[in-house]
Amino acid sequence: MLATFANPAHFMRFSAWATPLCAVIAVVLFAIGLPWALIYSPADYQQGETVRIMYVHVPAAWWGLSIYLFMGVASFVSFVWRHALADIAARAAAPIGATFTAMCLITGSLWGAPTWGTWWEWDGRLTSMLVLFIIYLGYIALRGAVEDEERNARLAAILCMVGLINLPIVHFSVVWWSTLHQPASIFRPGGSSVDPSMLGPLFTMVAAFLALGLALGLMNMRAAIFRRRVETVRLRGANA
Amino acid sequence: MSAFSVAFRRDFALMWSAGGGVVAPLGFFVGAAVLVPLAMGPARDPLAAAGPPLLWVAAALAVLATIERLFQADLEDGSLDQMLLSPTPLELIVLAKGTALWCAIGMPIALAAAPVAIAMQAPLALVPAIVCSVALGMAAFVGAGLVGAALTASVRRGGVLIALIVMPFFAPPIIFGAAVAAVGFGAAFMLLAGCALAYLVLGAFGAAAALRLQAE
Amino acid sequence: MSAFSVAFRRDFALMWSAGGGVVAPLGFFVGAAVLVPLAMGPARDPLAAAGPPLLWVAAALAVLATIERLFQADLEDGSLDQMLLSPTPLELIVLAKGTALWCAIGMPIALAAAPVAIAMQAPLALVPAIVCSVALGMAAFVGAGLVGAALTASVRRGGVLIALIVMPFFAPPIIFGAAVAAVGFGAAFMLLAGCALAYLVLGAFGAAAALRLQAE
Amino acid sequence: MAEQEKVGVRVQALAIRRGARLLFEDLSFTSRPGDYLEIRGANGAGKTSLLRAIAGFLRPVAGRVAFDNTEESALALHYVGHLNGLKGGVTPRAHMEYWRGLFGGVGSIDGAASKLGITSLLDLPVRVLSQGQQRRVSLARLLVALRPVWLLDEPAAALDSAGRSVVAQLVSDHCASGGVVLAAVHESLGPSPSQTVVLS
Amino acid sequence: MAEQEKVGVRVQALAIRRGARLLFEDLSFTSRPGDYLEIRGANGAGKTSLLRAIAGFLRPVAGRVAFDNTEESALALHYVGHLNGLKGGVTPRAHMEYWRGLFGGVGSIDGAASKLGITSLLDLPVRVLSQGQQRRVSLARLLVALRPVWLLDEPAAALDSAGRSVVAQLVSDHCASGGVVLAAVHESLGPSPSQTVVLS
Ligand code: HEM
Ligand SMILES: Nc1ncnc2c1ncn2[C@@H]1O[C@H](COP(=O)(O)OP(=O)(O)OP(=O)(O)O)[C@@H](O)[C@H]1O
Ligand SMILES: Nc1ncnc2c1ncn2[C@@H]1O[C@H](COP(=O)(O)OP(=O)(O)OP(=O)(O)O)[C@@H](O)[C@H]1O
Ligand SMILES: [Mg+2]
Ligand SMILES: [Mg+2]
Repeated sequence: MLATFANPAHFMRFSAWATPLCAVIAVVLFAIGLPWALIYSPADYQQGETVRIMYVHVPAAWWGLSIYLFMGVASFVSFVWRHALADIAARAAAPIGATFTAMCLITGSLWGAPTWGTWWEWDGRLTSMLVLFIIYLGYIALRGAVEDEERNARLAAILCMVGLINLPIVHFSVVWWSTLHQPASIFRPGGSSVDPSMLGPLFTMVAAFLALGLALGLMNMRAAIFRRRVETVRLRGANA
Repeated sequence: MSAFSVAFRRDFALMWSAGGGVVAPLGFFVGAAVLVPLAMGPARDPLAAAGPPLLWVAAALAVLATIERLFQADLEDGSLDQMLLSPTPLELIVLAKGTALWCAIGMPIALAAAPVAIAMQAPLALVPAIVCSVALGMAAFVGAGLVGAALTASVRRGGVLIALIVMPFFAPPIIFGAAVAAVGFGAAFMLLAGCALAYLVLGAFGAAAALRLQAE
Repeated sequence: MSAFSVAFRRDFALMWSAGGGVVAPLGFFVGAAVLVPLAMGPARDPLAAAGPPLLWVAAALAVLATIERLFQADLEDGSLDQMLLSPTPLELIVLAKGTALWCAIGMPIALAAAPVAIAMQAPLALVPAIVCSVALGMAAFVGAGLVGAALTASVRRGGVLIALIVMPFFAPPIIFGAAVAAVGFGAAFMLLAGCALAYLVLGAFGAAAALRLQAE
Repeated sequence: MAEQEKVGVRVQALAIRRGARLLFEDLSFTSRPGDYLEIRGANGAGKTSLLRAIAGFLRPVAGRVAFDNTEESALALHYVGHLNGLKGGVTPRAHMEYWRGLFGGVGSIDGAASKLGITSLLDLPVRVLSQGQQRRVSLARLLVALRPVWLLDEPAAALDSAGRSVVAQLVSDHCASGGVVLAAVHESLGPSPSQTVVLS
Repeated sequence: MAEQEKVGVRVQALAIRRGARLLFEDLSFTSRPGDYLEIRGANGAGKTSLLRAIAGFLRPVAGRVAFDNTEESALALHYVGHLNGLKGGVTPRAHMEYWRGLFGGVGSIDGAASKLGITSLLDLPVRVLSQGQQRRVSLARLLVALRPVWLLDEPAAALDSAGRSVVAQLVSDHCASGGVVLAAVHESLGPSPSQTVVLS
């Protein structure tokens, strides 16, 4: 498996079928999850229908966070072992993670309007999510700004790793700073407090988001590899 | 193709790529706006009072953060000599630079002002006025920034110095802008527009005059 | 004389002269602090609430305005090659730069924080704590700034970019700093000190790693 | 450059001071259309300062520079100095287009590039080019916009022998077509100067 | 430089890529203490890249560079490249003091200055110096700190004839005292090279 990812040629062959597969899985899961979440699942006894936002909000939040962790690992691999594909993966993941984070922010504030009576509340978790979003933007901007390919990769890797170290510091300082946001209520000691009937659709959506993210990520990676090849040819021509 | 558009396209391309495209100014602005509540604490009321005006400080500082190298780079790599030798009046070339800066930084930030204003508890009704006023304000900041950048072009690491020179000129647009953020379109908005226009024109001439002295 | 002190003295001299000595950073800081009341209007209460924390935003932005050229100049004029060839570990040289920056910009600003805080209606009893915390906070900002400056050294006109990259790192020190400004010495102060230390070390290593890539 | 008006340069009793130091005074010379004039002198003699004074960047303390048939120096000059005036992230092609627009020139970019042997580099960012290649790009300015008077400050700096002979060719062609070339050099470019100004 | 250890440089099967372009591959040569080695090649051939790879700035795609009697290249090298590494606002004297501290050198500043003919400029800000004068300041680095291996990239660039002969003198002295000099040049510096590497 690792060997598959070690070498771009293998990866291209693997991703050639893996990408559409993920896409199909995503479609199927959404086909199941969306109606389940939006129609058949029960409304919350106090939040009413608005609770359905959770089925977008929570997966977006989880994957928004997890993707940055993934990028951190990938960056470490690419920095230490000069692993080209790991770098491509990190780069491909960034916009997706940023999008999920943005979705979490947007759905969150949409949700906040009815439940908290405000679009935005400067609460710990919200703020740290916003900071995460900014970290994503910084990473993307840096990748866009440095021209030299290899340097770009390694600098971005450093930024991503430093950001990873910084993330918990930010999170805890911000939470220490203030917290209004409801505490973890799904994975918490003593089992979940969310009605089990909500967990089914929730986790279907979580899986659907994962499949979608994978499909998009693989697509980005393939595009990046093609672009790199084209660029190489172009420069060869230029220097011939 | 007129020399103005040539200069504009070149500078816009340079700023766009260097700044990391539209993402960077947006991120900067949002980031600066986040620092404020972090410093003020999450309590709504003081934030609602302080927030929208502070958005102005953030916008002003986005310009400050960009202009330092505006002419310095041209001076150090010799491009300035070429601008001086061109038949096009230097004022026009400078204006092209300013316009490019406004398009590359000012417009994105003006757009970003909408969500930021909301996050800072600004009433929704005021948001359009805020966005337009920020767009105008950025033009004013750029105008003032041109002069500061030209004056300090030969000072390496003059970031703070330039800020110091320019800051006083930022006061009027900020005051008008804050007023707009409070009451929406109206007299303040007109004043802001006039201010922006005046700054851009004066800025172009002042900067050109300063640049002529920088080359020697 | 150790290479560290050599590097420190050189950089300190450069920043001192380039930044317009101690005056410019102070002016910038005070200026930024003045923009805020301007933007907020004269009303006392929101100002009292907003003022002291905003001093932190101003301090953070004073650093942002300075660091852009920190390593870029060295890269462009070839000094970086010499640093890399020196037997002294690059981390140490970077740390010297950071220390120099702190002495040239950070300390003056920390001192200026006293009058500014008072002007912004901060209770006198808190002023000492505020000054010390700003001094610590500047160290943290510098530490983060080193990384940002090193990462963007090869990006011309990266002013906004560097700010964007560095801003998330500013959040913790600002939070703690604002807390100190509210309650004086205490837990927050300890956290701030720890944060500053961590950032300086992390910054020196991160920046050195990035710089090694910049020369090629 | 038949369509180009012919312009002469008259330097009259020029004196230049840099800081506290008077580099030279009472320097006079005239170059007619078609002249190639060499400026020589040790390091620090004032060659660059002289050229920059002629270009109008530097205000002389005494004397004046006059151009026949035109009042505005800005319209008559090309200046290629120690600094190449290039942006690292921009390609040679984009630079030439910029100069053409800025100077209102009409020269062909590919023609200029092939003359200077940088055709294969036209679409690389200047940052990655070697010192000599960058110098060549900077010299391409002379060809994309026609101007009667060329001020060249060590034009052959960083060039290999092939590059030097290209410069020599450019200079003699320009003079042959009635242009004026003033070049500060440490060793001869090739074409025999119609006049040599030595600063000491 | 009797007290200075003698160091040889071995370049083994070196290959360097810039961007997509392979500049050269399988390049090998050895220079013993006392050697003066000339690197030649057209603009863009890869002279600078080679020197920077030897200095350790540039990672070669294949091959290696080894220094006898010392593992750390950092301790053995002086590099004078296209860029002078000077700060406009700082005086030559301050630069030399800085280098001496940075490299742990012991050379006399006034001695170096007089050798390079910049004594009268020691206290002017570098910004005001002429191109050639700045080059001389940058070369002074070689004298304030003794290092066995010198990597010089067009050391005579912008120098007048007097300056060139000074460089020639420095090179031959350094070799005579057992140092190694690798210089990329377009025309000979003067001293006859014990070896010439030609890149194409
Ligand atoms: C812009 C506003 C919001 C943001 C940025 C935000 C952010 C987040 C984040 C990052 C998570 C994942 C935390 C984790 O799993 O550790 C999360 C989970 C959750 N959020 Fe939000 N949220 C927002 C608004 C809301 C609102 C208004 C509600 C409902 C009143 C809400 C309810 C939940 C729930 C039920 C979870 C799942 C429980 C958990 O994972 O702990 N969120 N949100
Ligand atoms: N502010 C100043 N104070 C003192 N001397 C100055 C000042 N500015 C310039 N100079 C001197 O004026 C001269 C400038 O000469 P210029 O650059 O024209 O020399 P050049 O003939 O071009 O030399 P090169 O051949 O090295 O390019 C130098 O000797 C420099 O030291
Ligand atoms: N990223 C890149 N993509 C393509 N080509 C590159 C890249 N970076 C460098 N090059 C090429 O590699 C070569 C670098 O050569 P180098 O600077 O070593 O030349 P040189 O021999 O020193 O030339 P000169 O005599 O002009 O100094 C140039 O031909 C340049 O065009
Ligand atoms: Mg000169
Ligand atoms: Mg070279």
